[in-house]
Amino acid sequence: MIERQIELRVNGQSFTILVKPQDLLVDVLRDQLGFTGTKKGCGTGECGACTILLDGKPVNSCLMPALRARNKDIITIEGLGTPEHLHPLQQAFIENAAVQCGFCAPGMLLSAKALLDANSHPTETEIRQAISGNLCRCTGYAKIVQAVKAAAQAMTQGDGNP
Amino acid sequence: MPSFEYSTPTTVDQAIALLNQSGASALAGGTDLLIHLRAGIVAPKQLVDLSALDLNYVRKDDGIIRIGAMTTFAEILDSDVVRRDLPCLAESAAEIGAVQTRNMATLGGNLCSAVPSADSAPPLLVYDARVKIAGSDGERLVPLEQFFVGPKKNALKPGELLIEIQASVPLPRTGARFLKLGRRKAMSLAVVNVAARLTLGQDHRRVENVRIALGAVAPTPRRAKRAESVLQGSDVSESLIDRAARAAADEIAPISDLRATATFRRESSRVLVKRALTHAWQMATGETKPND
Amino acid sequence: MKKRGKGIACMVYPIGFTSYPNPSAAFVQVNQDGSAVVLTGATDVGQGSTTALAQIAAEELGIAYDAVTMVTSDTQRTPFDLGSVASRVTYITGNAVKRAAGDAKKTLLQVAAEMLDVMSPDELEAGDGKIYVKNSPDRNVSVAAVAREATLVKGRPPIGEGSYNPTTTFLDPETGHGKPYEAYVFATQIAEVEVDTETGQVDVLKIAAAHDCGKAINPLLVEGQIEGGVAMGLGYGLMEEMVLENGVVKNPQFTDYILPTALDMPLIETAIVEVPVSTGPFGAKGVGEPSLIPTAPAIVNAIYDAIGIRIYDLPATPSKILAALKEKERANILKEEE
Amino acid sequence: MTHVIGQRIPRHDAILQVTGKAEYGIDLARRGMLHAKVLRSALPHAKLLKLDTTRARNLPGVAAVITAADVPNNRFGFTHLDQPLLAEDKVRYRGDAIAAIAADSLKTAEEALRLIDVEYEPLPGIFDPVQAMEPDAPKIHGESNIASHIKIRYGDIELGWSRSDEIVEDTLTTQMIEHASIEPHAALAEVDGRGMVTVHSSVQRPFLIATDLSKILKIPLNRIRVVVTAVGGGFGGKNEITMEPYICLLALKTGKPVKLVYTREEEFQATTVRHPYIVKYKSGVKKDGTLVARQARIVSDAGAYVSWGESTLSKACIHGAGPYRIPNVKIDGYLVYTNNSIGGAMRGFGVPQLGFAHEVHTDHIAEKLGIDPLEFRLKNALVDGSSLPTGQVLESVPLKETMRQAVQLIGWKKEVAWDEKAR
Repeated sequence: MIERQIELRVNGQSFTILVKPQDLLVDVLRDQLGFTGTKKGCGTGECGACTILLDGKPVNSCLMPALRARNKDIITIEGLGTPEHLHPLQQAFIENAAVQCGFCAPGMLLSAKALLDANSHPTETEIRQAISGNLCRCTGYAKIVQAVKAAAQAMTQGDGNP
Repeated sequence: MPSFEYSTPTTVDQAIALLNQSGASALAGGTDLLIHLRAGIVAPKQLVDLSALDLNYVRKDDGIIRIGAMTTFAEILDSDVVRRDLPCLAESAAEIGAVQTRNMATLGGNLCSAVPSADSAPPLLVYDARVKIAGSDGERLVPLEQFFVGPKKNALKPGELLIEIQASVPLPRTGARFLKLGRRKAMSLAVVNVAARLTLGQDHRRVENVRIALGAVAPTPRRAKRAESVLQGSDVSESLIDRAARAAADEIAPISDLRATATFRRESSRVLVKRALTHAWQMATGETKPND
Repeated sequence: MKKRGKGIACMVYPIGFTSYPNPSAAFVQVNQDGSAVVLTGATDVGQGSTTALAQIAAEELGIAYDAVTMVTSDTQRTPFDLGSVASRVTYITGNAVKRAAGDAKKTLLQVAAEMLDVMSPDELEAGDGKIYVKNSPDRNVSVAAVAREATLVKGRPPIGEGSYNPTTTFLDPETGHGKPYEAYVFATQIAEVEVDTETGQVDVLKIAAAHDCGKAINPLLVEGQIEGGVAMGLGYGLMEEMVLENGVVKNPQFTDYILPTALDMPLIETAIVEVPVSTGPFGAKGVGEPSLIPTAPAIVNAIYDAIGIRIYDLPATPSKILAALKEKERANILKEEE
Repeated sequence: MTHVIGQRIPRHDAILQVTGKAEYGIDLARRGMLHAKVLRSALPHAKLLKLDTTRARNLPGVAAVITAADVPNNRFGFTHLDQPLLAEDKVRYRGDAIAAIAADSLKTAEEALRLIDVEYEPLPGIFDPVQAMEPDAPKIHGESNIASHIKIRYGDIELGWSRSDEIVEDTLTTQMIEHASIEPHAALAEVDGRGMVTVHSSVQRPFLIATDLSKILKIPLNRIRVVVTAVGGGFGGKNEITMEPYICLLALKTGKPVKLVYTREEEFQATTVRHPYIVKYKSGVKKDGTLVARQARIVSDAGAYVSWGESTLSKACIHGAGPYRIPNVKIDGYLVYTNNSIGGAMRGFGVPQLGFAHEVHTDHIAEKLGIDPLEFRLKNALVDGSSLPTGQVLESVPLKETMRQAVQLIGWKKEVAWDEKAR
């Protein structure tokens, strides 16, 4: 099968790469481009660890041919914030102990970001709905929900730099 | 993951030409197809990506609501037209997968999968939806009821493409409700799903028109016609709804599997039909607004 | 109809391996600037043990948490540790780290005794990055100065080693008598549920979880362990089940192996019951595994309280609950007919 | 003085986790590394008649194929040395590994898997532990399927029954559970010029992995290094060796780094699970609600190998009486081989199964006596100085305090009197 040259826009940066039709976005991001913050937990779109933002919307990158992501804006966890410049959500996840093993955190954070981008004052139920496609086996979600609430508050008070 | 070719046609005609080639398979939202590819259940030679076809839309003209086959469930949930005129479809969209799934999965894809548990099927069945199918010989309009021909089998002929879903704007004094039982509150395949629509006469009592449809309790999503006939033309009452619900439970053919027992499916179908009809009745008489 | 009920379940659970020796060891070095490196073979699998162990080392050395660097889980760089199992790390590795830190501190106190001109190291204490004379905290010297003095002047780098193995015995094979563990923890959970009597759906509304963990080294992390355990217990009680047919797993994916999502988890109220034990580091025991144990029975007992149906085989699925409700209805009708 | 103990300090590495910089097992990569795959048995119980890897070996891109003959010491196990790393003459469950492959791409490794020719002679399978205990059941190892019998005897159970006003019996069963860490098992092995074997793996017990590797590979411990990556969840599932020996052998054979990541399906089919238990409880109680006797008979489905099944059952038996003062206790636990998935370590180690059983049983007893379930527990709860059925006297027992605080958080159906003294 012929490889095709495509351009992917990830975290505001353009990459010209060769992909095969069967290459999944998650593998291209991780193996070709080195965005290993995007995790892979099931391969069937059930765990949400591979969640990325595609034109601002959370999708499972394990169910998406890389070719389909052409001309779209991709945000991975690496594009949310860095250790030097944390996004308020990342800050809140740290402070509220919303991460234990941390494997679900990248996908969880991106789902939460999409929520807060659309809804700056989410209710607890809205938060739970927004992250219900991201499985966490460690936390019981309690501290994750708390962290999203705290981040929403920080961001609307203008302390944050989203 | 097996190898295949990939094309992204920009017109329906191009897509149909590609789909007419042997081993071609249409790629809609991908939430089912990619799983099947990975598992080796299907091995197409070519994927025809439908995302550039301009089939993402919800329109209303001449009392007909037209939904492009590539409209995602997130877009359906966002549509004022759907929420106002086909609230039962919006209710089902809200119950599909989770945010990620709803951002990817499409209405056309969900219907074409023709799985017995497809959440969008019962609501569209109760709205008497039609599907517009395009092929090399032109277009045809098929009642959704005839679209599901067997478990995971639809009425598309090779090379055909479902491009649009149509439903008429319901008459006044109509109420409808979608209810689903899953094994958890998100990311759940239906154990039973039910939709019911009631349209009352001007006396607000006589059932002018009723539709009841169920999923995951038969080889395909299906209407419960005997249950409908219990209500059709009669004055609606609690006891009549009860009878209709029993009839619905009798006419389905549930199986036992990993997700539930047949007995459970039959019994909970009765309960969901009763509840959906009751809600639809209240809505039709104006006691309840959609999405209450 | 929806009916509510409450159910309770209690638990006793041990810390550490059953009978077998299960030691942990640690090395500590206090650097010349007063910071410290701790080497331990214990693995943080998400529970936060590395953070708790750093707190133990910092407390024992009297330095700040941030001044401790942890080197963990490398069989050629760190000393033996039995592993992150059996709720043992805080208690057993924690004791090893505390001993190793105490061992390094011994050197510090000896050197500081000379620097502060006191007769015996016993007159000294460490805290806030300083070593000071008990009862006259104004007489002090920084840990950094002491470490520098010890290393570069006295030629005795403040290093320490420590290990810990709980005192246990094997059980008599005929009677099962013996002392298989050194410490035990206790817990109670109460669940409140709402059951739909027509569909058998169970909605867990709230869970209260009170867990004894000795002393909580880090309450934030203890809460996290309790909440996570409750989620695993809820899955155990209501949804999770591997189904095998002739040895083949019929549900080898998350599609049909159902884990709780954020929407399935109720409000969890936690209480940390702190009764320090003499054998634990600063009184700590553990909490990792116990948090899941009472959840499933508390939910099942709450279902009984709500609808009078007792489920004897997990998970308590709507299929089972509805079948039992129908059975009960039939039995009641028969009774009335008699 | 400030205390660090008791402070609410976030995880030390959370900043790496939330920025995607924590390196988990699945993230490992080396230049020129090979990808491994493992061939699993197609049958639950069968003799291996033929195993031919020629076609797989000859596939371009395949670097090495290993079978049992390549393993220096093919047996492992904690209490029972009953498990082969790669199947020899027989397979005993669907997760049994038969061969492992290293290839230059995952796709080639997957393809090569299909080119291994295996001929089986099916043997009758046994999937129900109770049936497996029957003398004429097909045997999975040796003469009996009962791998161990654990006993606890405390007081005099017959005397207990004679002193009881009421006897309540229940049979409770628990299901098979998967750890379901969101990160699957993942590891990478590499060998340097000095022959040092280094394994980076997402595991809970590096020192156990190292000692088991040393025994299996027959390489001294100073030439084996196990480094733990960030671990994406364990819960007991990453307690023992799984994939490490395969990739070490393949790395030794090829001289190249070898990586292996299990698919989610392999996680379910081929790694350990929580044992399903069948628990028969019988308890004797006085009218006033005093527990006087408790008997439990536990049958644990071990699956095809013992793994941590005996230690799990032992912990279950020790806690089989529950957190109550009961003067007469008799507990028997049976660990039984079947051709099902292997039960291993999982969070709670047998006690979640028993905890479900004794707590539901306890509520049943309270109901029979017409006593509130909380009051019944308070009456019989362990306190400072109580003994477990092992004879061990307990020191710090704040069980009643946990009850009081739980009630404080959520309320209870009726007011109960809290005993001030018994903490």
